Amino acid sequence: MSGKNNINMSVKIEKLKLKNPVMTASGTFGYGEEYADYVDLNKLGAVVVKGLSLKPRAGNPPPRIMETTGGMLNAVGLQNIGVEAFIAEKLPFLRKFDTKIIANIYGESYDEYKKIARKLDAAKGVHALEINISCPNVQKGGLSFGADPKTAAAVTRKVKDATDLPVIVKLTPNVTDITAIAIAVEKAGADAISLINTITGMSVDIFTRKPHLKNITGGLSGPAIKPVALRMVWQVLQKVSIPVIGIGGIMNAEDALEFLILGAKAVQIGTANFINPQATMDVIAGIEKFMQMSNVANINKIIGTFKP
Amino acid sequence: MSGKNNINMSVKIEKLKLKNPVMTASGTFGYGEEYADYVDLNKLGAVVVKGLSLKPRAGNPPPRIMETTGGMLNAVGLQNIGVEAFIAEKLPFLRKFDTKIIANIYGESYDEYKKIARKLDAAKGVHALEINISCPNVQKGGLSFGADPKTAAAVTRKVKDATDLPVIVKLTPNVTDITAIAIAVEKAGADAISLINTITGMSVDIFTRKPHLKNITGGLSGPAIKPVALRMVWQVLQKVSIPVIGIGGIMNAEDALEFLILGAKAVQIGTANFINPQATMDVIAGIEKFMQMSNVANINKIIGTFKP
Amino acid sequence: MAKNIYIGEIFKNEEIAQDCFLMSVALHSTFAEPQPGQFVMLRISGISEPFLARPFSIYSFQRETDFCRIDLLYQVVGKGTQILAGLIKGSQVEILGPLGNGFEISQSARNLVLIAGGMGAAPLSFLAEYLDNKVCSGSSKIYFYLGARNSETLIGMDKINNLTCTAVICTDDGSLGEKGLVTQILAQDLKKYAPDQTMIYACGPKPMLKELAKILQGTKFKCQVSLEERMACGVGACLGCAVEVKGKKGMAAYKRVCADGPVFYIDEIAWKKI
Amino acid sequence: MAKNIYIGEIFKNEEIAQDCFLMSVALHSTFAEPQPGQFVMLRISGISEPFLARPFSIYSFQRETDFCRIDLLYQVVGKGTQILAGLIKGSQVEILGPLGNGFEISQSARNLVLIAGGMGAAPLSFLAEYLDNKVCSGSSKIYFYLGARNSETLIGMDKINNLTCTAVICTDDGSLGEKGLVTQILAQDLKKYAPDQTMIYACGPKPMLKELAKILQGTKFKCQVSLEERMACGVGACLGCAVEVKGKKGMAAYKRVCADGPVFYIDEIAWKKI
Ligand SMILES: Cc1cc2nc3c(=O)[nH]c(=O)nc-3n(C[C@H](O)[C@H](O)[C@H](O)COP(=O)(O)OP(=O)(O)OC[C@H]3O[C@@H](n4cnc5c(N)ncnc54)[C@H](O)[C@@H]3O)c2cc1C
Ligand SMILES: Cc1cc2nc3c(=O)[nH]c(=O)nc-3n(C[C@H](O)[C@H](O)[C@H](O)COP(=O)(O)OP(=O)(O)OC[C@H]3O[C@@H](n4cnc5c(N)ncnc54)[C@H](O)[C@@H]3O)c2cc1C
Ligand SMILES: Cc1cc2nc3c(=O)[nH]c(=O)nc-3n(C[C@H](O)[C@H](O)[C@H](O)COP(=O)(O)O)c2cc1C
Ligand SMILES: Cc1cc2nc3c(=O)[nH]c(=O)nc-3n(C[C@H](O)[C@H](O)[C@H](O)COP(=O)(O)O)c2cc1C
Ligand code: FES
Ligand code: FES
Repeated sequence: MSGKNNINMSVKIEKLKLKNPVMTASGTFGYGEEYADYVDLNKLGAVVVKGLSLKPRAGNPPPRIMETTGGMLNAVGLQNIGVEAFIAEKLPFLRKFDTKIIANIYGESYDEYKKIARKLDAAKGVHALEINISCPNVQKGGLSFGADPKTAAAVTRKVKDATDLPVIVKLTPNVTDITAIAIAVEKAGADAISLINTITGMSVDIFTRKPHLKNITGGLSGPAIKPVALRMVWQVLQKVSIPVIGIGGIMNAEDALEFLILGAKAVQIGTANFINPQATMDVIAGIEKFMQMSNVANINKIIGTFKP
Repeated sequence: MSGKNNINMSVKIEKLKLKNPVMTASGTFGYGEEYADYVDLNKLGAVVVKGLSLKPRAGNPPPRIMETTGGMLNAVGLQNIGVEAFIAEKLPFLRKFDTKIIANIYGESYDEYKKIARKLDAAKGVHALEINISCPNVQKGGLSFGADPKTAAAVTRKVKDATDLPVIVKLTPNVTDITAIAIAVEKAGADAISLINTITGMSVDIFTRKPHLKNITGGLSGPAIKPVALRMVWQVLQKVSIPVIGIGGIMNAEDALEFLILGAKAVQIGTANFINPQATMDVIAGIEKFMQMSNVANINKIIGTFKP
Repeated sequence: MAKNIYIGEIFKNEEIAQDCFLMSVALHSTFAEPQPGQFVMLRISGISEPFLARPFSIYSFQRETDFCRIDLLYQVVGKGTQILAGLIKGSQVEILGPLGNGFEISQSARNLVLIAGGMGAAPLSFLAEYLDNKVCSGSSKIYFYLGARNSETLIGMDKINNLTCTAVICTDDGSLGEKGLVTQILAQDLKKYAPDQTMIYACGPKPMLKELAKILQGTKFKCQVSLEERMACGVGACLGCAVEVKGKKGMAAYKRVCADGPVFYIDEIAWKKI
Repeated sequence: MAKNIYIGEIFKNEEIAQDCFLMSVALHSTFAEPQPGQFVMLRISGISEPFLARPFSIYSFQRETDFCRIDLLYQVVGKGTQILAGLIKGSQVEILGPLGNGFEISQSARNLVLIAGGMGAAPLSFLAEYLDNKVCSGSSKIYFYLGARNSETLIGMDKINNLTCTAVICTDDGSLGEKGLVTQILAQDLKKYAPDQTMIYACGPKPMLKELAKILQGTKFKCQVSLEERMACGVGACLGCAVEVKGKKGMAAYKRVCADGPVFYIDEIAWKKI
């Protein structure tokens, strides 16, 4: 991408240098291989893999997904093969590509987070960790780690202590004040913040009187949530100085540019992959076109040009 | 509606008896008169009027609205004619109809809430108050009253003390734990709870690099937020025993039935009025049809039939 | 309780100038007679994108034996109009209207001066037609200033050619008619008209109307302008379409373009804030 | 990196039985040859409702000189299929596929027993055609059990009539063929087939497949079933389309219908949980 027409799309998230600001969002791109037939992974800024836990997890019973207006609900329940199987079975494939690999991780206790981080730190080919703090804190009665600045900061610190890899903390939008959480994780040493994870929602089958999801509630994603994601990214940008990665409802280059203009250093594409397996490629090409149209050669001259 | 085919759609929100569970949502139906040419107001369960403040308010500068996927952002800024002009100029018209009139109110201090409630209590023709606690608490540095169980409860108590009218407290969804707020206002004497108000969002014009709304952020409404509204209604229903009124993204009878099946005693139709001025009438007719199809003569046999 | 949404069927949707489409819609004959300056809210039936209806001025209205026909002129500027432009004959649209307050028709002014920039030609050519048919006598005359970026984007000529009026065409690049902004040309002509015997009607992009306000400031000319603002309801309920008017003691005050307008007297608007 | 979304043009979209439509789509000739049991994800181009693509089994596939044609049979059951049914000739759809693992073709079984309920006829009649053309010799024979609620909703007969197979038609109300559920009729016939010389292929509503699993439990019959589950990606990435399989030590374990299926051996599935 870069080079052609002198367009430079590379961005830096602290130590992490990306060839362009477009990543995949965790849980929407499998372990990379599922989309390798559709997307040239070499062209991506980074691949963020499905959330990894210490042990394999079976996930929730079906139905796990439901369409909503402009979005979808999912209650996959963090099904994954576990960090060890990931390192043994999935990482070798991913290492072959000239892109950054970001491992999304989550645990049910501080200890679990620490252990996963250590294992990935030791594995070759992982360039950064993204900590999912939206999941229930079993020690704290099931409230999510990300719902409270204190627990969010504590998880961040544990993971930072366990690894030298850059640590991105992924925030949940299901909070009263996103900036309090952002400030707390920045102070705890986060190298970057990504947001937003899904917003909790549900839907009801009026004929059977049952929830559409077996789990009753699920996470809402897709363009329906984009305005909320933009607002939270904007609020956080005003309060922290570490890089912010924008996520939520990005379907095309215009959507991605909204986040970049606000000041996000990079973006992640989630649900859009399901609608169009080449969404990431289309976003990269669209940003490049926009830069040409606007006569801007360096993406960093677009990032943060918002005029409130 | 009721009577025909022996279908009984009347519901009770404590002392407030409605001929059917369908109300208009505040701010989306003006003072009733704007839609009186399109809708037979007599057929509505209740009319909830645009939020009233103590003094008239000019509102925010334009642009105030923007379309998003499956929804819209608004930053009207609570423009209204003030409670006195409402009583003098709008209430006489509304009194002519055989429906319940619910005044939505908001203040920037406890004292303002109290004063507005007193004035409406003294006016003839208002059947209930709905308190909007999503607005900034000027005394508390601008955080919304509804963001904290303590301030939410305090507002509720002030208003309850100032009026004998049933008091519905309308909750903001921009919180970590909606049930904590719901429990607090129930304890503080709320007769019912309505939810949700809009979710804060924003959007960016990538060509001008400016926000689409002059106010930068605005409230997201419409079908995009329905899954979040359903989730919060469901969470609150498990924690309180006062009636709950469901609001958020209801476009048709099916949507309304999702809330009723969960256990909401009534629903409010907001943004849908803009898309279809007769949305309320269509929802009422659709619920009736559903009841006929399901062989249920009394709406209360539908309410709360959710099988989680 | 008489009013309702009308389901209309498109029987023409053609590009008549660059990025400018003429859409003809057949509606049930109970659709009320629109006044020049009134508008409709239009949505595509059955789909949720675009989500909100879009406002368009009425360009023409015709009663046929068992239906009526409404014509709209629209420019493709964003997502909604892009999707509209793709609609084929037979597609159904939902139409709410006629809405808003049209132009106040002056029965006495000798000079009826119409100024249209770009898509402003849509309501103003409807107005010109109306004035020509119903108002104009020997003593009152229509002067139509019509501006566009260039000859390719100029619209409204077909109607104007059939009217008894003095038409002044201006293009920014001089590719047709006079070269210059329509406001510049009008400013030069202004002295020809006696303020107390003249009514000015204007519609066009905000910068044009703002310029017009400047030109007319301090004069005694009466001028009605039709404004545009993003809308949700179109009927005065949402307060989304606010325009700032001159408030008391310098306080901000807003009116609703849809229900208080879209036509306003030009001196009512707080142009400095726009 | 070879795969892509294909833009297809609808050239037929007709109701062929009650609430059941046949859609023919023309695709670029590079579209890969599908195997019976594979499916496609289909969306309407350019609009955001329905939001997610919907999975449909391939009913027919034909290579023409400069394009290929794919046929789908679908039943209107909800919002997505309702909107699909309204599409007219010339509309564009986005097609991802062919996806998933089709039926494993038995080269040795003498009895190829196909059981289809309702829309299950779509993949199974494609399979029957394939078996008839490519596999069947004098020694192997196709037995096709086709069930439906009644004669109006029965589909797939046109294809079956052109094949060399023994067709057994059953309707719940007896309005055509035998009266009864297709599984009941099969259960009666089962003793006719030698388990080690038989391959059973089935597709239909969950209750039918569940019943079939019960009937075959304890027998030595090999049976492949094609399952359905709500899908988002169709390629194995979202983990949305989970089906519970028999896990180790009674632990829950899920497979992806899209990427691990949609065809599974019947004894792999945890029917008790379904
Ligand atoms: C009373 C009234 C009458 C109108 N008559 C006509 C007409 O006859 N012909 C015509 O082409 N257009 C007319 N407009 C403008 C028309 O409504 C907008 O161009 C249209 O809504 C844009 O929709 P979109 O989805 O394509 O653009 P969007 O993607 O929504 O926006 C594209 C650009 O258009 C601007 N815009 C959006 N909506 C409006 C609006 N309501 N008014 C002004 N600017 C807007 C946006 O700010 C943005 O810059 C009228 C507007 C009003 C209020
Ligand atoms: C591999 C596969 C092949 C299929 N082949 C065909 C086919 O050839 N013909 C055909 O008519 N249908 C087929 N289906 C089912 C088809 O995908 C659904 O009927 C369709 O997605 C419903 O969309 P809707 O928006 O109309 O329904 P919705 O409004 O989404 O739902 C209506 C009802 O259908 C159920 N449903 C929704 N999606 C699915 C799904 N993917 N699988 C099963 N039930 C679902 C819902 O739970 C609900 O009860 C197939 C499904 C799969 C997974
Ligand atoms: C099916 C699905 C699975 C997801 N799994 C994860 C996950 O394992 N870890 C995580 O941090 N986020 C997960 N997410 C959240 C996404 O990464 C992303 O934050 C969210 O979907 C919003 O972006 P979008 O609107 O572009 O999809 C998942 C989302 C979806 C739709
Ligand atoms: C334009 C607009 C103005 C609103 N004004 C108010 C208000 O004054 N007071 C209030 O409590 N809620 C207000 N709301 C929120 C609605 O009453 C409702 O809670 C919200 O829009 C969600 O419902 P909906 O998705 O059906 O629109 C407003 C919403 C909109 C769209
Ligand atoms: S568009 Fe709703 S008040 Fe004007
Ligand atoms: S549909 Fe996404 S994994 Fe099967």
